[in-house]
Amino acid sequence: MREIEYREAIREAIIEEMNRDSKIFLIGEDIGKYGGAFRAYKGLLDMYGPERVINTPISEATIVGAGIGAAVTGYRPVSELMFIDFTTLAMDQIVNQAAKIRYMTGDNLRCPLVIRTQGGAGRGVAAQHSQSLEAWFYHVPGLKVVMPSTPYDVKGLLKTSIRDDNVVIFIEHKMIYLNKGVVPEEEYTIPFGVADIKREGSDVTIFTYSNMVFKSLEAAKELESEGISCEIIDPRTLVPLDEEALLNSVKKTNHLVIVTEACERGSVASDISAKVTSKAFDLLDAPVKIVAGLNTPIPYNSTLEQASIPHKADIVKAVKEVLGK
Amino acid sequence: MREIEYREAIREAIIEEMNRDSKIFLIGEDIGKYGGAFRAYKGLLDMYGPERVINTPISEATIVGAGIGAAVTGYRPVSELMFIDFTTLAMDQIVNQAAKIRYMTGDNLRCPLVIRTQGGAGRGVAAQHSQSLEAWFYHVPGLKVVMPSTPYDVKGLLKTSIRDDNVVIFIEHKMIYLNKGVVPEEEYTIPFGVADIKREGSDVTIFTYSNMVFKSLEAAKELESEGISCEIIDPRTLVPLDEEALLNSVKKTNHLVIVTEACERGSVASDISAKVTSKAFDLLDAPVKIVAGLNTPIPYNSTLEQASIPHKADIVKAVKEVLGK
Amino acid sequence: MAVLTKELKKDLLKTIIKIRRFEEKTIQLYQIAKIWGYLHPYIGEEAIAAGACAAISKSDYIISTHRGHGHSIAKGADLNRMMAELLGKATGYCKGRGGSMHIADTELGMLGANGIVGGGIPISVGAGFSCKMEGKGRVAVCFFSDGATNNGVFHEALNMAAIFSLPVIYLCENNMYAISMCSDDAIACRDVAKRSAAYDIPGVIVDGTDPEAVYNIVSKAVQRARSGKGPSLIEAKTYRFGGHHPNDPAEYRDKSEAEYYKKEKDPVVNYKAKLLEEKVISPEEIDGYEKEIIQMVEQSVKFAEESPEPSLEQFLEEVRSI
Amino acid sequence: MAVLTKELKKDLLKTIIKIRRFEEKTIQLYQIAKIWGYLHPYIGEEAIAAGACAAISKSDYIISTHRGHGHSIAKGADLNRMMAELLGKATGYCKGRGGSMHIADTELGMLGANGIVGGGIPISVGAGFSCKMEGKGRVAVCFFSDGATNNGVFHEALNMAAIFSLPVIYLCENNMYAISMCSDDAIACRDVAKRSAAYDIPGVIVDGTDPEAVYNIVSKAVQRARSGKGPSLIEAKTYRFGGHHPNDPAEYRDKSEAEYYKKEKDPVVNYKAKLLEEKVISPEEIDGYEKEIIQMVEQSVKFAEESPEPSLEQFLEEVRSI
Ligand SMILES: Cc1ncc(C[n+]2csc(CCOP(=O)(O)OP(=O)(O)O)c2C)c(N)n1
Ligand SMILES: Cc1ncc(C[n+]2csc(CCOP(=O)(O)OP(=O)(O)O)c2C)c(N)n1
Ligand SMILES: [Mg+2]
Ligand SMILES: [Mg+2]
Repeated sequence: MREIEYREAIREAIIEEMNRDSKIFLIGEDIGKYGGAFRAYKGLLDMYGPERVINTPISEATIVGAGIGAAVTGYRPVSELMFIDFTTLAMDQIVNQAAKIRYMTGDNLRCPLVIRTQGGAGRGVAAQHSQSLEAWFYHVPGLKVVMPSTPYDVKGLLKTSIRDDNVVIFIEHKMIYLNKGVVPEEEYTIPFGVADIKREGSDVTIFTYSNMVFKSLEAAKELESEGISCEIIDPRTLVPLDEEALLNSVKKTNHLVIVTEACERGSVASDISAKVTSKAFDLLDAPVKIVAGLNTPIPYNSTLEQASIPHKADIVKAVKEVLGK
Repeated sequence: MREIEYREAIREAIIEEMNRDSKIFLIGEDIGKYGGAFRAYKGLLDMYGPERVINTPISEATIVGAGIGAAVTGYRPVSELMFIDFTTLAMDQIVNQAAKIRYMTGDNLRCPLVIRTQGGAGRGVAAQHSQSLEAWFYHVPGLKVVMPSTPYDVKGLLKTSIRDDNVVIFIEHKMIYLNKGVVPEEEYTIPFGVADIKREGSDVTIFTYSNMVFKSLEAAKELESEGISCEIIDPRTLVPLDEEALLNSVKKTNHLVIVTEACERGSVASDISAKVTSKAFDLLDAPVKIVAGLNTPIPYNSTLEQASIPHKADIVKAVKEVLGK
Repeated sequence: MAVLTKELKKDLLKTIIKIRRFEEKTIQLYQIAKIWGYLHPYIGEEAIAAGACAAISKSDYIISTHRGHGHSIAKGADLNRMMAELLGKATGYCKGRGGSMHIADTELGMLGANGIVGGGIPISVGAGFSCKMEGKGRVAVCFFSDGATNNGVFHEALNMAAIFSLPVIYLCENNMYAISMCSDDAIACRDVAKRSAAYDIPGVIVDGTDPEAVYNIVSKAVQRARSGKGPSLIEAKTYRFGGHHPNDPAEYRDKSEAEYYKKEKDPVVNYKAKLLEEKVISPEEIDGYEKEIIQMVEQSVKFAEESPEPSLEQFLEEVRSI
Repeated sequence: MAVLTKELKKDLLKTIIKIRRFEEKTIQLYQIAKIWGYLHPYIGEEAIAAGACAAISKSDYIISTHRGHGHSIAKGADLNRMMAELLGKATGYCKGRGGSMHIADTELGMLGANGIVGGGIPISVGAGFSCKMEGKGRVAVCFFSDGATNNGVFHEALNMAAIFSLPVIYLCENNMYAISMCSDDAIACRDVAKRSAAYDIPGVIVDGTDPEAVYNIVSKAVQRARSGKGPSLIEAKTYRFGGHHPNDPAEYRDKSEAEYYKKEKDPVVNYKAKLLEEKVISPEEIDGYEKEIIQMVEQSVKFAEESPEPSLEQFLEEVRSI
């Protein structure tokens, strides 16, 4: 089957959806001729014109607000915030307005809005361009949180996000736009709340998402050579969360390692750890182990930057620890 | 000893500190003649004049930004955001600027800034004025997070916050401004990272903060009559966190209930649960139990609002469950 | 532009009275704690909502604020459902979940009151895009008061509406205060209308206590918007008769100031007098209006009180799906 | 106002050349990946930083942007420590933790470059309060480019600076682009200076490629600020000679446009020519400057390359204390 880049899969999803439904439009900074900071929208301005590919000034709050206003009046906007770090400028619109509007109005207004953004470290872009902030959105009722790792997942989930009647925070990772992966030519969507087993195994469950899926796969490969079999569960959507898949895996392996790039304190990993421990205390042969980013603003220097986020070796170590090896 | 209101304790702390150090000033909305939305600054404009009690337009981002700019140039501002819900308008300044500036500049700029705000439900002010958002700040390296429950704590901790050389998010609770409590006449401060045992006990540890301390105390009283002895640990500061006090208590009781008003998903409670479980797995006779807010925007209707946050009965129930009773 | 027919004038008066009597009732109910949380009465500002909503049609949109009852009523909201919402009942516009600060209704084109000062302004941009894309000449009126013009989103939104020529009318109800902060102290250029220069759009001042003046000026802006020429900024000068909310004695402002406005600039009193003088209406007709409206308001309270509380089970059920 | 002495003119020229040569070197180093992350060269805009920083003194503050090297250099930064920062070394201004977008130094009065467009503007308000409270006539110059004026904080900050008469000079370097977005498409009123009307402060336009013009106009604003009359907004028209960053071919703009500016509006070329014509300086002196500066820049690279990496242990140690 054909392999395409992650960013190309995004573009395909957008094109298929925009062709299907004329109510869908794109809004954000440098998404016109420039094609978006990571070039996922290359050529779309020419295809759909400036009415449906709206290139805005640097006004993050209003990029989201415009999405809300259009969504509650019948359109299906995809608002783009170039970096997740810039969601800080739009938090009122995201959290107080978008997330609550349907609920707070007793379902009187619906807000089918996708907020596309990307995060993560690894490119030397320092403290204000490298954050992993999914935990914030995960904590806000009314937001769905999607974090696809592969080209296949990003395409199928972006289509589902656009079709969803609620607010979706769609978080990509800056290190994987050029990753290639199998994506069928035929149309498909991926339902929310269905985890994907990225690798089957029997000794330990590694629960991870976004770019850390790949570091975990590397670790699993290394561990395999030492006779340790890892099962890698990628939830793909953090809200809704496929707890069942996770618990089923833990039932099998009795060991859980959670890997996230975000700062450990107050992370989604902690929350999942707490959930599993409370629901499957007796299934666990050892306490859940979390591999997470350090509790620091991401430094510019490459050595320090790399030291701030998890790597294969950290995951290997954690797996061994959890297995008592 | 004399008892004073929580808001009066805040006022005393401010007055003592402003008298001590002329570099301290206050900035925020309606803090002039109006004396602040909860009247904690009553009379301060007359005492210190408009140069040190700066009444601003509705510009939350700039209220924080002004604090940062003054802090890095030698002043010690206390920026007020009337509701924690409005921090959403200032997240770039709080998270990308204030929290990171010292670290990201290699200690070249220091930012002794206090951001005072309040949160919580219970007054029928609905979804945009009732949130508990401490988990966000807890997740951001570079921020200290203080959440005092009693008049004694709020006074001592506000003084410490003002003297600290870092950025402190100081979160009060709207339901406790009129609570009275013992506050000595003599000056005192309370160090960060030192939990307070609000009640000693031996069967179960209840870890809780802010307004939930009082609901937990009520629950403990009820449970006492049934022969269950609860120890209530109030961390007072979430960052830094007094893990030792918590672990010591758990060592004694072997049971832990964590109570928070915030939505459970991605809450500080989850994080603490994960921490304790990983560090004291063998000390726990049962999985940690979390009593938290429901995963919903806070509704206006009083019955629904109350149903969204924990009460005595929920805590009693959780304690019994964790003890297997 | 639509002309000010007698009918229209009478409608304006009716709307103004309706808002006033409704608000008076909500304050009463607030004082006996049947309404709670925050309540921000629109008393003194009725002419703006009345004039502006008369200048648009049912299918147009409005975006409102924390002080939003008047906007909803003028846009045609059902008093029963409004009052039920204020009492937190299942029959309210938001099923009792929103309360005063969150009334919204798709049918009505009312895109939401807002607890966040300025929070609706960016949303108006999206409504504007929607109207423009749809291409049917629909417009949106975005209400806000003086305080909101200092929130950065005001600036972002007006700029964006301007560069994309969106059909949005920005209507600032300058009631001189944002809680205790006097607008002259908060707004560097004092007249909000002057801020239009930053967006190269029309910026005009109107007497916000005169419904006809508001109607006329909004009509012009609506015409401009419908013909694709983009947004306008209108500053309606008005006054908040009471405190910020019913429990605010407003000690930060001069008593004589409030007295002046209440005496000289009451839209209910003045517009009644004007229509009487113009002989558009008779004292008896006015009495009729008053009676009818007071009955409607009383009926709304009855409706609200007799309405069921929202179901706790349903709430808990729905929470699971969020 | 300070007069433009020969010395001052020569200093301006030196600063302009220094910035240009430093930036050319950083681009080279970026292309061989010795500098990485984001790099936003200031080439074409040198006259603004040079002119503005010459108009203030060492004890005054500046607030900078993601395109901030020129501001730091003009304020007197040490090229060695700057280059070391860009190479991520322990001897850099931020010990290698900040990189190009976060250079800051208390001693220098440089309150920070910024990765967030507009992120420094609210901070300038605090610097302004600080200067005002201190009462010693200190001022702050806040640099930003056209794109930042559409971020809501621009509006909030200028309004607040205006109502409190803070001694801040808002200096917009309108280089016609925000990444790919042309300022004429993004700013509804086109001239940023017009936005001053919203804050009732002076708003003036100056040729940002002419260091003397910038010097003169900033000096006036500084005088105004020092005498307690409050902020000013200055729009310096300039041009970003290259792409947004070294890897951006800038295909979204007309080649001829860039060629025009490079040919007609190069501050280095033009100011050299002017001073030669005015006989303020000789060709030999200019050669001398160039040599000296090129050597400084080379020296800074040497210094940076020979400097140690930040210690990983120390980093991990410090992380524990955050
Ligand atoms: C962003 C934000 N900041 C502060 C508040 C608290 N607050 C509620 S109403 C109000 C004053 C609003 O003034 P204005 O916009 O003039 O509206 P008015 O009350 O006069 O109708 C304030 C500060 C808020 N709700 N939202
Ligand atoms: C708030 C924010 N939005 C978007 C970006 C991404 N970005 C970086 S530079 C830039 C353009 C900035 O334009 P301008 O302010 O004109 O500065 P210039 O690059 O021209 O110096 C953008 C959009 C950012 N860093 N911060
Ligand atoms: Mg007002
Ligand atoms: Mg620019």
